[in-house]
Amino acid sequence: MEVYKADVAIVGAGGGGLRAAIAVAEADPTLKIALISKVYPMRSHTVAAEGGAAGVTRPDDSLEYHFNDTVHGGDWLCEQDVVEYFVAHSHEEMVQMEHWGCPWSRKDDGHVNVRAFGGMKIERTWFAADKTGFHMLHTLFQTSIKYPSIKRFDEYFCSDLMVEDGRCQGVLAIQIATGEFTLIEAKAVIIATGGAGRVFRENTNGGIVTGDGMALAYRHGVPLRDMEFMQYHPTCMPGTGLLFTEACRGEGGFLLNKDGYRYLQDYGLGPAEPSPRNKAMELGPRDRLSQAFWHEKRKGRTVEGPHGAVVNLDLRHLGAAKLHERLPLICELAEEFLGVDPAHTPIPVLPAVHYTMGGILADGKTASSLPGLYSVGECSSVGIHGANRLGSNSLTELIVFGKVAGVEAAKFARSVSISNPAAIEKQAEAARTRALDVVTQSRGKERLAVLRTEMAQSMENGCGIYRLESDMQATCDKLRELRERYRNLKIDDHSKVYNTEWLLSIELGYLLEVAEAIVHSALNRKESRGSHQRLDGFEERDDVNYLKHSLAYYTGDGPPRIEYGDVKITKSTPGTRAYGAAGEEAEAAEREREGAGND
Amino acid sequence: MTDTEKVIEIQVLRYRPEQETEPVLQSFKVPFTDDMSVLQGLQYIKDYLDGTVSFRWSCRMAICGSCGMMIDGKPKLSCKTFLREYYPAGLRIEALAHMPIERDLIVDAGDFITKLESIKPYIIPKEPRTLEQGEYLQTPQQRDMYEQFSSCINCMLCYAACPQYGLDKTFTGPGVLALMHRYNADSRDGASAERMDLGYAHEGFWGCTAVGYCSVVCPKGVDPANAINQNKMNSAINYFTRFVTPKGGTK
Amino acid sequence: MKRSNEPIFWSLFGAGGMLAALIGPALVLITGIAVPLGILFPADTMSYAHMLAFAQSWIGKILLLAVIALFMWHAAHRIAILLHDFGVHAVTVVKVVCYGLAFAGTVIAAWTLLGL
Amino acid sequence: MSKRRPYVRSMDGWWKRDAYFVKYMAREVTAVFVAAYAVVLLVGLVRLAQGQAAYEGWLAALKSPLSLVFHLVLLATFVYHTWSWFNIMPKTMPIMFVGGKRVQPGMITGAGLAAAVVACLAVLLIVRGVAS
Ligand SMILES: Cc1cc2nc3c(=O)[nH]c(=O)nc-3n(C[C@H](O)[C@H](O)[C@H](O)COP(=O)(O)OP(=O)(O)OC[C@H]3O[C@@H](n4cnc5c(N)ncnc54)[C@H](O)[C@@H]3O)c2cc1C
Ligand code: SF4
Ligand code: F3S
Ligand code: FES
Repeated sequence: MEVYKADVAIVGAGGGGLRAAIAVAEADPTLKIALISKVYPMRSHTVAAEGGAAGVTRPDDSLEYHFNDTVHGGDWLCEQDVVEYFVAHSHEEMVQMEHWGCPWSRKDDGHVNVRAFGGMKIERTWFAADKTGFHMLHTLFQTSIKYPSIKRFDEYFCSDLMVEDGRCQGVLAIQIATGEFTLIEAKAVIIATGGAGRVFRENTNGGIVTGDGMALAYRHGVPLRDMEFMQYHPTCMPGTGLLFTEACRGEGGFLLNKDGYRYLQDYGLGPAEPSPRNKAMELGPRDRLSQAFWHEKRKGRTVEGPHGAVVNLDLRHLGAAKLHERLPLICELAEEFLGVDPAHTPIPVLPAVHYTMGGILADGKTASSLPGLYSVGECSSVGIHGANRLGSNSLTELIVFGKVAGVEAAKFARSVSISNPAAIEKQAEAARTRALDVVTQSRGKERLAVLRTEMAQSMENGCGIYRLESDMQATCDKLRELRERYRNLKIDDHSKVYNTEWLLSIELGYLLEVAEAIVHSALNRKESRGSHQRLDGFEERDDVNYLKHSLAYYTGDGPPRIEYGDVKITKSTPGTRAYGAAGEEAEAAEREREGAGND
Repeated sequence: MTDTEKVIEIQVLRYRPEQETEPVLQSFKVPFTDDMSVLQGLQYIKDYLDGTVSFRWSCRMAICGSCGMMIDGKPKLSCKTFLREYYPAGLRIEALAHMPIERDLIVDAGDFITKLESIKPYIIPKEPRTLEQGEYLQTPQQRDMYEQFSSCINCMLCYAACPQYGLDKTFTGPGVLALMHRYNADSRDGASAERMDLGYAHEGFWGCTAVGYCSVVCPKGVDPANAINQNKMNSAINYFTRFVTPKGGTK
Repeated sequence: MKRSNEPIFWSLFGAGGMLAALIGPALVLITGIAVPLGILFPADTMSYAHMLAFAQSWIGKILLLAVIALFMWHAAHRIAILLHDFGVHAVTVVKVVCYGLAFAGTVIAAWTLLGL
Repeated sequence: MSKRRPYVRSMDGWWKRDAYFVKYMAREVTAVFVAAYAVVLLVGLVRLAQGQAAYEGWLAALKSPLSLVFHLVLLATFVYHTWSWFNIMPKTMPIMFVGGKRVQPGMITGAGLAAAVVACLAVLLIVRGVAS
């Protein structure tokens, strides 16, 4: 087996992984970095992010506002000290991206422009038309080329972590082009493998978003935190789930039911005004908007389309010129996939799974509970999203915590050495056999795609926008069954060169385990909070029992063990999440309260 | 998915290096609906007919650049090409032209990546600036000078379209030269002279004979033919004036 | 990387191409069709006397040389590429022959014009 | 060890693979006719230098039906050259703005073609003016 000796190994070359790699390279150019990705870096799913990245910029905005929007949006399940760090470092990281060449949209005076996003008090979303993630990813990738210490392993699929002497000391990867294995020894490992949206049926995620890194860390005893919180995005394409960015509403788009009525005003988000107002109506938070859709559908006020119920996203009043300047990708998607010109016809939309709020347990400095193992990006739960992520916080998370992860991993790597190379190599041999077994031991008749489809359907049934104990239990049972059947896969492909079917079956293994962590965490959380909403007697938030992070632990073949951890509160005690007019009243009351307290 | 099921014939150029000595066509019958992309057709094949068919894909929304293929002889993104356009005649899918086939619809992208790395595709600032000084000022019009060229998704369709690249692999090629121009044209950058060493060479702009097909097939409106050919004039001027204008003079 | 000498040939190619694009059709129409047929123009438009006088004037010398030489350089460049496009790999030979012929044509034209 | 065996496809006959390539080749082939015309003119010039008899022989040859047909073909290829020349013109120009608005490729081609028409007419008129 080929062995590569690195100082820091980074699994994943999306926005998070690339930013971390650059941070290591800048922290210490003598450290050898292995940057491993199962696709070429610019194919990573960061590329699909449309809307923008948050950073306090305008003089009328403040760190406190960003903090409050984030913590309230997350229904107080955020690690507040981490959020404080995050909001304080967002702007400088955005400027850093600008210095590296990111083509941010500009104002006439040459300064960077910001736009409105859901759940935000003041406009603070930096954007590059509606291809923000694309531009950030390509800027980071191209900038990374500048650093000779970054050695890329493009199209290498990571199949396991090497844990020796109680710390993470490397990864095992398959070179997809040859089917051969490479052991990458490393003194520190950063996981940056992105989310797990593909466990659901209708989703906005790319085919590669299969929770690999989460499953890898989980199998080695690191808990997955807050996995029950999956974000539904309210405006996605029926059939494919492709995203129409929140910026559509930030720019002034309306959501209409079948009567052409802006139904959000019936759900505590009003009053309906002709132009967008921050934190109200269409600019409310994602969980609320997705939930409102569900209720409209129940009331029979949605439109029936070929792919089920939809509502209309109306952009017509923005005019063709503005649409093409600010939302060109949206126009392209609508025209090519749906045959709809948004300047003349409203776009049919529905909610789809979009973002994995939970992830690998990480402290405020991205370190996991396993020494030497760090995580960043959507796979990580560093603690800023809580029960519901604020739109445009995650792109910023990639660069703020990508840098932190790089600096911390570099520090750690300098402080240790590889303890027992022979033992690691032996481990790698064993892991190699396990990975090969998926194909060589496959003698059953289960089709990969069938299992995958059943899993995704079952997750949608059990862990959708609203949840019931009986449905969740059914999904738990289904996943047990699928994990059993997974042992009897029938694999057509027994070759080595670009055997994508083999990789898909390894991914299915990851998906199934992450799915279990999600549904068991959900089943155990007997309250409603953020994106986790129950209809079976637990409709309210329960701060007494559940102002807690859920932690899912791997137990081998059995279902995960769910434990709970404390939430760090620094300055915002749990209150009511209110938006629209009610939100403004609540805020005024709070100001008064605080004012009184200060005197 | 209520319309009565239509079935389309998809021919896929197969090549499995461990099995075949040269590529062969294999035919599949795929049920489809009008909103199905060619990529979805291939996924159907892989999921239910033959798990060994290999291809790259991820985003499904024409932004990750993975899924380029020759569809009925034209380089296209399979996720934004629809089966309905080929009904009832059927369609033929092959790996992107001009690049070695690794397996089935997967080509070797290594040459493209090496070339991309060779052009210093990052800002080398004209005037360095600290983070405390904030962002560089750049007017929307200055941004427009390069924005189009920065929209390249590295899908390599233009490489499959450019016969000059097909004939001579030392040619840097349309997409990468467009990115070179993207950095040269950025008001924040000051290193065009360095990059132009390559631009001025036979492997740079001069490998292009203005076929122009690259720009026709580009799914993102990058217009690489323009990026290259507008530089020929600059290069010629620089060639004749380089001894009179001692330094740079490349912009 | 080695700087290409293309700019020399490309500039001549471009100048010839532009000249041909702008006035080529008119020239062909006059010298090859209208005058031989005796239509549109007076019968003696290209008579020996007229043309000799034209070729002896400085402006005439320059125009004739420009058209003949630049057309040739334009064509030489494209034909060299054409051969490469058709898969003739002897790049240097092709270039020497094509540009050599254009050079020869230029010399002959210039020599003749100077002698008039 | 590696089972990789990348397959390189041949480029033979590439220009027949796509209508676009055929069009490109047609554009390039116009050069042969431009060269031919330059040779015709060069011969005329040499004949001119050789004296009246020689020159008039050349003039007479131009009047032959074969020559006339040949020049008709030349005319067609020159027109195609003009059209294709200005068609790729926008690719060779930097991005331009007039009054804050991006100049569209179609406008550049249109302006080029218009210039060619004007130039040709001017040549015809001048020649006529001088000759009569
Ligand atoms: C359609 C869409 C729009 C979005 N819009 C916004 C927005 O406007 N604003 C915002 O803030 N957020 C947005 N998000 C969320 C945000 O884009 C993502 O959370 C973020 O980009 C994730 O980045 P990442 O670096 O963590 O992972 P990714 O970019 O997904 O990268 C994962 C990397 O890990 C690699 N990898 C995975 N598994 C393996 C393995 N087994 N072996 C080797 N490598 C592996 C992959 O190859 C890839 O390089 C959006 C998300 C989607 C889906
Ligand atoms: S220039 Fe266009 S066709 Fe070429 S790689 Fe970039 S996006 Fe693809
Ligand atoms: S197709 Fe090729 S030859 Fe030039 S204009 Fe485009 S790079
Ligand atoms: S799948 Fe991403 S471009 Fe087609």
